[in-house]
Amino acid sequence: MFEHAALEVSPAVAARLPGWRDVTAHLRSRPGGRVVDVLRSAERAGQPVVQPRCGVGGHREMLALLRALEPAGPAVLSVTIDSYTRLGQFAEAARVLAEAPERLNGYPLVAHGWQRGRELVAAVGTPLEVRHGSPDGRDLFATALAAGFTSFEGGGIGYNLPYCKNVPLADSLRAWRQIDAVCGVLAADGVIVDRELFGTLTAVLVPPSTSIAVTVLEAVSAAREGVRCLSIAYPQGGEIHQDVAALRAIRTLTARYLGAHVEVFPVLHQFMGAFPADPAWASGLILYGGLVARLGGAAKVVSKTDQEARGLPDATANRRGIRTATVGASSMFGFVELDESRVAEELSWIEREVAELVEPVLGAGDLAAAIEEGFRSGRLDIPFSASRHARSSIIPRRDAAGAIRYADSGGLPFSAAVRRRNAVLSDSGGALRTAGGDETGEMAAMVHDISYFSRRDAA
Amino acid sequence: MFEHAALEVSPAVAARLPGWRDVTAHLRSRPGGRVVDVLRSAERAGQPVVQPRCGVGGHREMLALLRALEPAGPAVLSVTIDSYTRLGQFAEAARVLAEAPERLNGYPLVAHGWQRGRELVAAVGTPLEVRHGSPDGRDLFATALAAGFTSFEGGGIGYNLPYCKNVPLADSLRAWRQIDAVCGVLAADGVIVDRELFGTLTAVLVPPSTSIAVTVLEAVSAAREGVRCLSIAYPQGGEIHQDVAALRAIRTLTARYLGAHVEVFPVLHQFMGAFPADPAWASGLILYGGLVARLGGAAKVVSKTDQEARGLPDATANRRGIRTATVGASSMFGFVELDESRVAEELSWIEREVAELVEPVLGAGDLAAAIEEGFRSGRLDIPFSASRHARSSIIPRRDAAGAIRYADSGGLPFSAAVRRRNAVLSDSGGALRTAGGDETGEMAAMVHDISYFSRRDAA
Amino acid sequence: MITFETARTVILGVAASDAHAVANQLIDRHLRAHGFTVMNLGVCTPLTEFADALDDEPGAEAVLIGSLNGHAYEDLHDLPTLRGRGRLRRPVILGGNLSLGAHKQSADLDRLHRLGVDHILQDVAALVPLLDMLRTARVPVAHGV
Amino acid sequence: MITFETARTVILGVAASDAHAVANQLIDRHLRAHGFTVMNLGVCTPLTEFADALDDEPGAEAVLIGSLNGHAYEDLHDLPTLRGRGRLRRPVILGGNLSLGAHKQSADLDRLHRLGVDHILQDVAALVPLLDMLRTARVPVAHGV
Ligand code: B12
Ligand code: B12
Repeated sequence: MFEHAALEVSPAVAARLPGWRDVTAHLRSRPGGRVVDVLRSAERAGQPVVQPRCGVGGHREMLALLRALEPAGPAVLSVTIDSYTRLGQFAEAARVLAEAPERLNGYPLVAHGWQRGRELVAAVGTPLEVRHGSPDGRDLFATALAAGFTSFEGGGIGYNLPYCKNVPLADSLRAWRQIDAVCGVLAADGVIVDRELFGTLTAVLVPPSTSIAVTVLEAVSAAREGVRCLSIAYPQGGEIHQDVAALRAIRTLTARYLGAHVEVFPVLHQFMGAFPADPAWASGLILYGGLVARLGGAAKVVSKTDQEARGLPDATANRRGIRTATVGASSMFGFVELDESRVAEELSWIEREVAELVEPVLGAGDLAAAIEEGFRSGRLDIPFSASRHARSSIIPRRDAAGAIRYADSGGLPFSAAVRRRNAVLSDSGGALRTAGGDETGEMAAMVHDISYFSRRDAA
Repeated sequence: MFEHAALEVSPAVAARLPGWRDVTAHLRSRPGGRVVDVLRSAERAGQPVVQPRCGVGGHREMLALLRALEPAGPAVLSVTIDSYTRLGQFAEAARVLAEAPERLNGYPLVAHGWQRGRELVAAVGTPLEVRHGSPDGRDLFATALAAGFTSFEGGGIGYNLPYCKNVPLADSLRAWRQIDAVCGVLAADGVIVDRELFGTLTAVLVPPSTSIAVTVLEAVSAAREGVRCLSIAYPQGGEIHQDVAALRAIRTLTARYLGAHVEVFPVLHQFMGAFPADPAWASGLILYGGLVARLGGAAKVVSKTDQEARGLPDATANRRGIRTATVGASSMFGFVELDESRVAEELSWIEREVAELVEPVLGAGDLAAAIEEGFRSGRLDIPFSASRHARSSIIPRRDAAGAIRYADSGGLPFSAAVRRRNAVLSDSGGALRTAGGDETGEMAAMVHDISYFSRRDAA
Repeated sequence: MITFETARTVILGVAASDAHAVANQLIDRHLRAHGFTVMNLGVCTPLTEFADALDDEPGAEAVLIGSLNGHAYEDLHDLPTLRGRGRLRRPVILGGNLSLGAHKQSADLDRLHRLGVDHILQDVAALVPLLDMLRTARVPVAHGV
Repeated sequence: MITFETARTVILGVAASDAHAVANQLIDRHLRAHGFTVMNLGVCTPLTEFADALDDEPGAEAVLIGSLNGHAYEDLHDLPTLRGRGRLRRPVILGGNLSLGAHKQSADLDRLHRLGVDHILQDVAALVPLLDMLRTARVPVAHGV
C-alpha cells in the first residue's frame, strides 16, 4: 500500500503498490542507473545523448523492444505509455491489453503493474524514462516510482493542453504539484528523479517563446516544490538559428527564474510536426535535428524515425533513427558554424518575449491560479490547443527563413516592439507561399507552413 | 565496320561495330537525352545533380538495375564496367559472362556488344555515362559511341596510374588523345559527348592539388584535341573547407588554363577512401558529400552507398544512396555557411600548388612527353600508385583539422613557401593520432589518416 | 467563399482516446470556408458524445471522425451497439491514421467498415465532394443498419 | 623493429584483374617492419606471375595474394591447373574482399578453399602470426595437393 502525504493516488492503484519505504529503498539501490547521471555526463562531454520514444502494449514485446534498441546506443530509453492510460482510462487499457495488446499505442504501465515495471528497468543497462501525456499523472507516477524509473515526463500545462479536451488547468496543475512535491522529498533524501517538461506542447508551429514560457512556469512551480533536476524540452521548429537560440534561452532563462540550486538540462525534441514520408527526407531531418541539438548545447535529443509520418515505428526504424540522430550530433558535422550574430539576435528576442509572458504571472501570489487565469484571459496561450482551457487565438506563421513568428499574438501581453517585429517577419513569409489546392489566404498559408518539411516527398 | 582516322580500334572489335555514319546519325538523334544538357541545367539551378555508380554482369540484370535506380531521381545513370573489360581482357570477360555473369563486378559492354548498349540507353529516360578505368579505353569508347552514350569517363593519367601495373603513360596518353580527338570531331559537328576526367586517382589521401594538377593536364590535352565539354571530378577528402576550395579551384584553374571555349563542370566524388561500415555513419558521410558538392558549386555529385565498405551495393542501397545525396545537396541544409576566409585561403594555396605542378609541364612543347617525363622524374606524382610509372614518393597526411597535406612532397617542384606550409600543417595532425595496433610512427599515422571515417564503426 | 441556400450542418470530432487537434481544426476551417455549419466536438470525444450531439442537431448530414493515434478500431468499438440502439444513424465518415504501425494493411480498414463506418477518406479534399454526393443520394435512415 | 637470424622472404601481390593498391602497399610496409623481405609484385598480377616469382625465389615462405574487387574466384581460377603442373607449391594466403556484393556467404570462401587457397585472413594483424606458425610446422611440399 503506497502512501505519501504529498501525493493523492487513487485507492485502487495505491492498494496494488508497495509501501513508500520499499519504493524509496528500491530507488536508492539504483537498479538501472540514473537518468540524471547520464545527463550530467552528456553535459560534461558537450555532446547530446540520444533517446528514442518506444512503447508497445504487451509486456514481453516491451522487453524485446527495449533490448532491441539498446545496442543502437541510446543513453536513455523510454517507456511510452498508451493513450488510454494517459487519460486515466486504466480499465479500457486493461481490456485492450487482454484482448489484443498489439492494438495499444503504448505500454499500459498501470495495467501491467509495478512489478513488471521493475522487470523493464532490470532488462537493460540503460536508464528508463516514462513518457506519456497525462493531465493527471499521479497514479502513473506512483507506479513508475515503485518500478524504479528515475525520470518522469510531464507538467501541469504541457501535459494538459495538448493532451485532453476538458481537464481544468487547476486540476492538472494541482496533480503535477503533488508529483513535484514527492520528487522534492526524494531529492532532499538524495534520490534524484529527473523531471522532464514537455515544451513541445501541440508540436505544430509552436513559437519558441510560447514553449519556453510554459516550461519556465512549470519549472518555477516544480522548483518551489523542491525538484532539483529538470530536463526542459523544446521542439525543433525548423529554422536553425531560431532553434539554437531557443535551446540556449532555456539556460539563460532558467538561470534567471530558477536560481542555481536546480540542475537544468535543455532537451531537443527532433522535429515534432508533420514529418516527411520519404525515408531519405525523414532521415535528413533526423540528422538535422542531431545537429541542432549539438549546436544549441542540448544535453539530450529525443529522436524520431523515418517511419514517423506513417505510424508507430518498428524496432529497426527506431534503431536507425537513434543512429542517425547520433551521427547528426557527432563531430562529423562539427564544421557547421552558424551566423552567431543572428543566433544572438534571436536569443535576445526570445528572452524578451518569454519575459513579457511569464513575468506578470510569476509576480502573482498564487502561481497556479495566475497560470489558470492567464490561459483563461488569453494572456497565456498556445496554438492548436486540444483543450478548451486555452484560447488558441494566436496565429503562428513561418517567416521567409522558416522561423516561427506570431502573425497574430492574440491576447498575449507583448510589447509594441515585439508585436512589430513579429508582424514584419510574418509578412516576409507570405511571398514564398503558393496556394495549396483550393484553399486560400489564411488557411493555405497555415497548411503551407505546417507542411514545411512534409512537402518534401517526391522521389 | 567502325572506322575513323583519328581512332585506332582493334580489328576484332571494329569488325562488330556499325559504320561511323550510322554511329553519328544515331548519336545525333539523341536517343536517351544528353548528359551535357543535364549538366547545364544543374549549373543553371545552382544545385548539383546526383549520379550513382552501377554495373552488373548480365544484360537483363543491368536493364533491371537501371530501371530500379531511375525512380530515385538521379539525373545521370552509370554503366560501370567490369575489371576484365577495363584491362582489355575482353575474352576473359566474355568467359565469365557466359559462365556466371553474377560474378562480374561490372557490365562487360564490349562482350555484350553495342546493340545491347543501345538497349540500355533506350531503357531509361535518364542519360547514361560509361564509367570504367581503362588505361586504353579505345575499344570500349567505340562500342559506347555506337551504343549512343553521351558521356565517357577517363583520361590518360587518371585511368592509367590507379588502374593498372605496367602500361606506359605514353601508351595511355596516346589512346586517350585519340578518344578526345573523336570527341572533338563530333563536337565540331554539334554532337557533344561529355568527357569526365577521373581526378579521384587512387582515392585514398589524394591531396587536392595532385588531383587537380592531373585533371588540368588531361583537360588541356583534351581541349587541344577539340573536346568542348569536360566534367572534372575531384574526390571528397573529408575536410570541408579544403574540399569546397578544391571544387572552386576547378573553375578558376580551368578558366586560366583552358579558355572559355570549353564548358567545364566540376564534379564531386563522394568520399572515395575507406568508408565506414556502419550504415548510419555511411549515410551521414553520403549526406555530408551532398553538402560539400552544393557548397563547392559542383554540377554533379557521384553518390556512394551505405554498403560501400562491404561490397557492391544492391539496388536498394544504391537508391538510398542517391536519395541521401540528394537530401544532402538540397536546401534543407541551406543554412550551412562556411568560414569563407578559410575557404579562400585554401583556394589560393591550391591554385598556387597546381600552378607550380602544371606550369612547367604545360610550358613544354610536347605535352604528352612532358607528362611522361614528369612522372618519370617525380616532378609529377600521386600517392599509392598502382602503376610502376609513378614514383609514389609523396606522403600525404591529415592535418589537425583533417585536411590532406604533403608531409613529404617527394620530387614535386614546390616552392619553399608551399613546402613550409605543408610541413607545418602536417605536423599539426600528429598530436591527434593514437598508435593503431602494433604499428608505430609513419605506418600508424598513415593507417590512422586512411581510417579517418571508417574508424567510426561502433554502434 | 461559396454560400448555399440552405445551411448545411455536420458534426466533427476526434476519437475517444485521441488528442491530435491540428487536422481537426484545419478541417473545421475548411468546412466553414465551404459554407458548412460545423459542430466541432474537438479531441477525445467518445462515440456517445457524437450521438448526443446528433440528437441535439438532428439536421446534421454526417458525422466526421478523425483518428490519428492508431486507436480507431478500439475507439469506435461501440458503434454497432449504439447503432443497434437506433443512435448515430447518419453517415459516419472516418479519416486520419487508422491503425497502428508504419505498414498498413487493407484488413485494418475492412475491420472498421465492419464496425459500421460508412466512408473512409484519405484526403480532406475528398470531404466536400463526398458530402455533396451523399446529400444528392440521401436516404437518411439507411446508414448503420 | 625486430630482426631475425635468417632472412625470411614472402611473395606479395594483388590478384590478376585487381588494381587496388593501398592495402598492398601497407602490407608490404608492415611485413618489412617485421623483418621480412617482401617481393611485391603489385597490382594486377596473374597467377603465372606469382609462380614465376616463386621460381626465382624458391626460399619464399608463402605467397600472399590480395583481392578487393570481388573477382577473387575468377582471378584464382587457374590455381588447380598450376598446382597440377607442380607450380606454386607454397602456402597461398588470401585476404581482402573476397566476393561480390555486400552480403557475404560462407560458400564464397569454401569455393576459394576448394581451388586450393590454403589460408584466408580477414585481418592483416593475423598475417605475421600465421607466417610464424607455418614456419614452425613447415612441410614445404604438402601444400596444394
Ligand atoms: C503533432 C503530433 C502529435 C502532437 C499532437 C498535438 C495535438 N494535440 O494536436 C503530440 C506531440 C501531442 C502527439 C501526441 C501523440 N501522438 Co502524435 N503525432 C503528431 C504528428 C507528428 C503530426 C500530426 C499532425 O498534426 N499533422 C498535421 C495534420 C494537418 O495532419 P494529420 O494529423 O496527419 O491529418 C491529415 C490526415 O490524416 C487527414 N485527417 C486527419 N483527421 C481526419 C479526419 C477526417 C474526417 C478526414 C476525412 C481526414 C482526416 O487529414 C489531415 C490533412 O492531410 C504525427 C506524425 C506525422 N504525421 O508526422 C504523430 C502521430 C500521429 N502520433 C502518434 C502517436 C501514437 C501519438 C501518441 C499516442 C504518443 C505515442 N504513443 O507515440 C500521442 C497521442 C496521445 C493521445 N491521447 O492521443 C502516431 C500514430 C501512430 C500510428 N497510427 O501508428 C504518429 C503517426 C507518430 C508516429 N509515427 O508514431 N502527437
Ligand atoms: C579506394 C578504392 C578504390 C580505388 C583504388 C585505388 C587504388 N588503385 O588503390 C579506385 C577508385 C581506383 C577503385 C576502383 C575500383 N574499385 Co574500389 N574501392 C576502394 C575503397 C573505397 C577503399 C579500398 C581501400 O583502399 N581501403 C583501404 C585499405 C587499407 O583497406 P582494404 O583495401 O579494405 O584492405 C583491408 C583488408 O581487405 C585486408 N586486405 C587487403 N588485401 C589483403 C591481402 C592479404 C594477403 C591480407 C591478409 C589482407 C588483405 O587488409 C586491409 C586492411 O584492413 C573500397 C571500399 C571501402 N573499403 O570503403 C572499394 C571497393 C574495394 N572497390 C570495389 C570495386 C568493385 C572497384 C572497381 C572494380 C570499380 C567498380 N566496379 O565499382 C574498381 C577496380 C578496378 C580494378 N581493375 O580492380 C568494390 C569491391 C566490390 C566487392 N568486393 O563486392 C569496393 C568494396 C567498393 C564497393 N562497395 O563497391 N576502388
